Amino acid sequence: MIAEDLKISSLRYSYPGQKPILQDIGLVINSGEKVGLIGPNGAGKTTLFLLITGILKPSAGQITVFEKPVKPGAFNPQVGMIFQHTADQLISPSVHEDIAFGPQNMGLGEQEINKRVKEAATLAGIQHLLERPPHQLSAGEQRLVALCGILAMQPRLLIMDEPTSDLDIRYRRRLIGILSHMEDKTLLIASHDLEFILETCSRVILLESSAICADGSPAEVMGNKTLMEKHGLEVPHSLSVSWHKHRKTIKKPGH
Amino acid sequence: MIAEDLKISSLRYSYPGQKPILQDIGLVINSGEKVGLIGPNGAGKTTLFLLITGILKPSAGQITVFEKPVKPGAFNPQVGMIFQHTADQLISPSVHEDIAFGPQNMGLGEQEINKRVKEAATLAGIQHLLERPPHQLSAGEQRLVALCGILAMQPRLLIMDEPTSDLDIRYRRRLIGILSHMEDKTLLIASHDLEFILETCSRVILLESSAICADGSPAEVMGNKTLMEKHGLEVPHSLSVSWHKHRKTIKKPGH
Amino acid sequence: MIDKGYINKTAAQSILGRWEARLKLPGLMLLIFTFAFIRDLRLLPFLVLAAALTYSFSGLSLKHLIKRMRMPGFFLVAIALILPFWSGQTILWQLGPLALRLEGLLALLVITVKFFSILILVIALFGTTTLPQMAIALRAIRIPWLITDLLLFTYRYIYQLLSDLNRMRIAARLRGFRANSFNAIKPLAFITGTMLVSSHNQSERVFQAMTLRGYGNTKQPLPIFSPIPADFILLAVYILLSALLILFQFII
Amino acid sequence: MHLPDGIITAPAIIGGYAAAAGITAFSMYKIKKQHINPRNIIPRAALLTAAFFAASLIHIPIPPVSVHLVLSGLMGVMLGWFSFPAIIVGLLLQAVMFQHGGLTTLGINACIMGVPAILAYYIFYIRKKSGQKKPLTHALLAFGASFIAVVLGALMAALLIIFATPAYLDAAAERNAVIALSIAHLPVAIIEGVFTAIVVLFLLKVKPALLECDGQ
Ligand SMILES: Nc1ncnc2c1ncn2[C@@H]1O[C@H](COP(=O)(O)OP(=O)(O)OP(=O)(O)O)[C@@H](O)[C@H]1O
Ligand SMILES: Nc1ncnc2c1ncn2[C@@H]1O[C@H](COP(=O)(O)OP(=O)(O)OP(=O)(O)O)[C@@H](O)[C@H]1O
Ligand SMILES: [Mg+2]
Ligand SMILES: [Mg+2]
Repeated sequence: MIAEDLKISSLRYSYPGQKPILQDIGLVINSGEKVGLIGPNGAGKTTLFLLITGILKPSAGQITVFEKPVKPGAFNPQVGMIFQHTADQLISPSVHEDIAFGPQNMGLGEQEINKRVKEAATLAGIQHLLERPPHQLSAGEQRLVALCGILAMQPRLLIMDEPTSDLDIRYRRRLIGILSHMEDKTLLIASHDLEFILETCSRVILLESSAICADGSPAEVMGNKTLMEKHGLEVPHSLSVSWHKHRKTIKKPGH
Repeated sequence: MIAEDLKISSLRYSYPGQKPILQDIGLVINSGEKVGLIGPNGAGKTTLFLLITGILKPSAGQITVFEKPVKPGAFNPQVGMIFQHTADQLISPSVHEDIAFGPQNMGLGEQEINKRVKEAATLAGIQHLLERPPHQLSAGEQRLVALCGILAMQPRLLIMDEPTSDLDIRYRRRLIGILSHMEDKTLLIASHDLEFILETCSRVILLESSAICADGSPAEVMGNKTLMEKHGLEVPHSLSVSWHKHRKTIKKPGH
Repeated sequence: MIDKGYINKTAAQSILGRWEARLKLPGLMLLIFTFAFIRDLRLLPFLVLAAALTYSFSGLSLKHLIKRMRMPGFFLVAIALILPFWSGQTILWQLGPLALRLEGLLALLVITVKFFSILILVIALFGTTTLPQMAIALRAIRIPWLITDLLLFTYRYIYQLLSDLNRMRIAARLRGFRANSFNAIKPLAFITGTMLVSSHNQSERVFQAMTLRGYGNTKQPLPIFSPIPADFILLAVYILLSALLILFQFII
Repeated sequence: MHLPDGIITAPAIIGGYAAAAGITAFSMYKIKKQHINPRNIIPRAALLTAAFFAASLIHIPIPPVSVHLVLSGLMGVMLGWFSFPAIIVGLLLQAVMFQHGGLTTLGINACIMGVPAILAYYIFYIRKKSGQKKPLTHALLAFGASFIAVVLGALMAALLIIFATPAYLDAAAERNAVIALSIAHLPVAIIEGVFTAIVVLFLLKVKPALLECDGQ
């Protein structure tokens, strides 16, 4: 049986004193799946992520991660999240210390921490930045540092909120390259950059008006013109034009 | 003869104590042209805009706007600029006051100011937001408010720095719609969103390693695979796939 | 800790730069306080000498010192205007009601020398110590975590907020705003308010991101304290120097 | 209103540090009572401290001169008991980054700014006691809190200059000096009061939660 990394059932959430943002959400994500989350501004994508990570507490419903219910406020190093505003995530005076921040809080030993920092930095190709202060780096470099800070905790579920905003095409490509090497991790990515979702994900979920409106393969969901336009979205160019081209673009269609 | 709205000759700029960011830049933009500025992170796009608006002073060379040399530090209401981080531009406690801020500083009368605020808000379709504090609006709404704040000053040259970052597809469309109605204004837009440039601009300039590497129609510049890949860019999908489709997409090919 | 959080290479490699911060901070602070307690005119040359020698151990250039030298502020200028004319009995020179007095003039000399000597020490201390090293040293001398954590986080955001503020002012300028009359107070207050609101929103996101990486899960241990003998020798030198100065000032 | 290094006598320096340490300890006690987990508000207090630091570089023009803001009143209003540690950190950073202020006088300067800030907090707090929600009440209290904070700070600084420096003047001259220094600060106090009132009105409209930083 495939492990259910994330299971959400009849989830409801509203910010204090407001109408519900999420209503009756049900969702199962299996181990190793790469899932893209799309939907307009304000659909509740970020809110859903904050619920999954236990930062917010559901108004109703259950969320289980790795078969254990999420405890609001508790620290779970197996779930890593990269925020939309990466700069908020970088708090230490040097890149090295910043990547080490998570492992330190996990109570790991000095040696293990250094090993993890090195590994993560090598994977992202930022070894040469380790001694620099993170807030002096460019937007693209900062995003890679934030990613390393999470990877060093060796999470099994990796959540990314709008990872490509502000990135130029070079860094966007590099990010796609790094993500496509993460066979063993479960990915959950929210983005307005549909081409990016198309290149990194094997499943797409469309969130709008507080509910999940569609869930399926990228071609099924994002290639469906009626569905996309109904929700204020557009079929990505590479899907609308040639289906064959797209089959080639997706890295692991068999997932 | 067509009026030259912007003329730059042998412009050089370096931030104090650093290598030149811009070197020997020469450029003429005619009245009514819609120009897209592309190039990787750190190419100097924002720096060029700050020079044109007179915020920075060139290390060498001339910039003339509407046939008058730019005076560093002087205020020219005919040139409007919308910043990449829109939030920096919104400082008043209500949208109405914020849009009125520029006209007030121009010394206009109360009645004229209110008229301009209304007109701008109607054009952008945000009349219903006039009494709200701008800081509570969504990213898309904030960008429209910033645009209105500039439009209310009735500039002839409109400069936008990365106008689509953080916007969902609906607001992006809406912005394209608004911009395509500005026949009388000269537009200068920097963006990593090449599809957006393709839909709004009739001329594209590629900036990299402190120089202008290409200048021509969108199809010529962005459709040139060798050129684009040499500068770490990619040919937009809608150009790479079908040239005919693209001809239809551009609003005013005759410009 | 020079602008932007870097200390330059030669400063980091200098005698002061390599001195373990947990001993350097107490050592130099002791000397700074000793300077503040000095009143004896005869000791002034030694203050200048000690400050100059310490600075020469810092690997910082004379140019750096001159750039960092601040002109004395409002209060010092006020005192410089009051002291020589109103303090003391020995009149050196008189013009109408205005009398230049010896005691006041000497007191002003003491103040000025102390001010600049301390300033030189401060520039040497902070020019060779990064803020994170400072925070560790402060924690080691039992300054409450509230202050040290606050210090580190505040420092982390200062440059960002300064550049945010700068961008906001540029944006306002492009919309014709000129801070040239008292009316400017309203937009300036709005800009400040905007900065406070956006900082607050950001702080919420920062806190969430930190929580997810286990902030508060374990107590951050102090890095291992591994001084070499030279660290203690330097400390001893500064203790001795301070002790001698105090001895001369208060006993002899 | 920062007293520099070198002019203050030894007992005042020691007294300043002792007082600052005592007030910090008491602030921590108050903060711990108001917040269940004080560590959780460090990021917020730090960002606001940094924002105040940046804002203190703003100059308000009153032609032909311009004055720069003290902000002790606004800090008290927004940070409550957190304003005292925040002011210590702000002063320390100013000394570190710009060599501005003074290191031996840090304790004294913290008291000169911090005690008025806490007073401002309690003055502004009256709005809760009276249950008034009107913007005008907020504006008046903010003005008053900030005005008094500046005047009190100037008064403390003047007294210290007279009694804790080697300036030995006769009694009448001392009294005149104190009065002169305080009066010289009146325009600053008015500007500071107006500024704080506008900021408070702004926050009331845009993000009222920011005026509730005391967790009550
Ligand atoms: N802290 C908050 N308090 C109250 N309302 C909030 C808060 N955060 C978000 N909201 C509201 O909840 C809704 C969903 O916000 P959310 O950030 O989850 O959307 P999103 O799908 O991530 O949008 P975007 O694409 O712009 O990132 C929005 O209408 C937003 O205004
Ligand atoms: N105030 C400054 N002081 C020193 N260097 C700066 C400053 N602002 C920008 N730079 C540097 O100048 C270069 C050009 O920056 P600029 O912001 O103009 O690039 P850009 O093309 O707008 O990039 P992006 O696509 O990321 O917005 C960068 O290398 C940047 O680090
Ligand atoms: Mg979001
Ligand atoms: Mg830019």
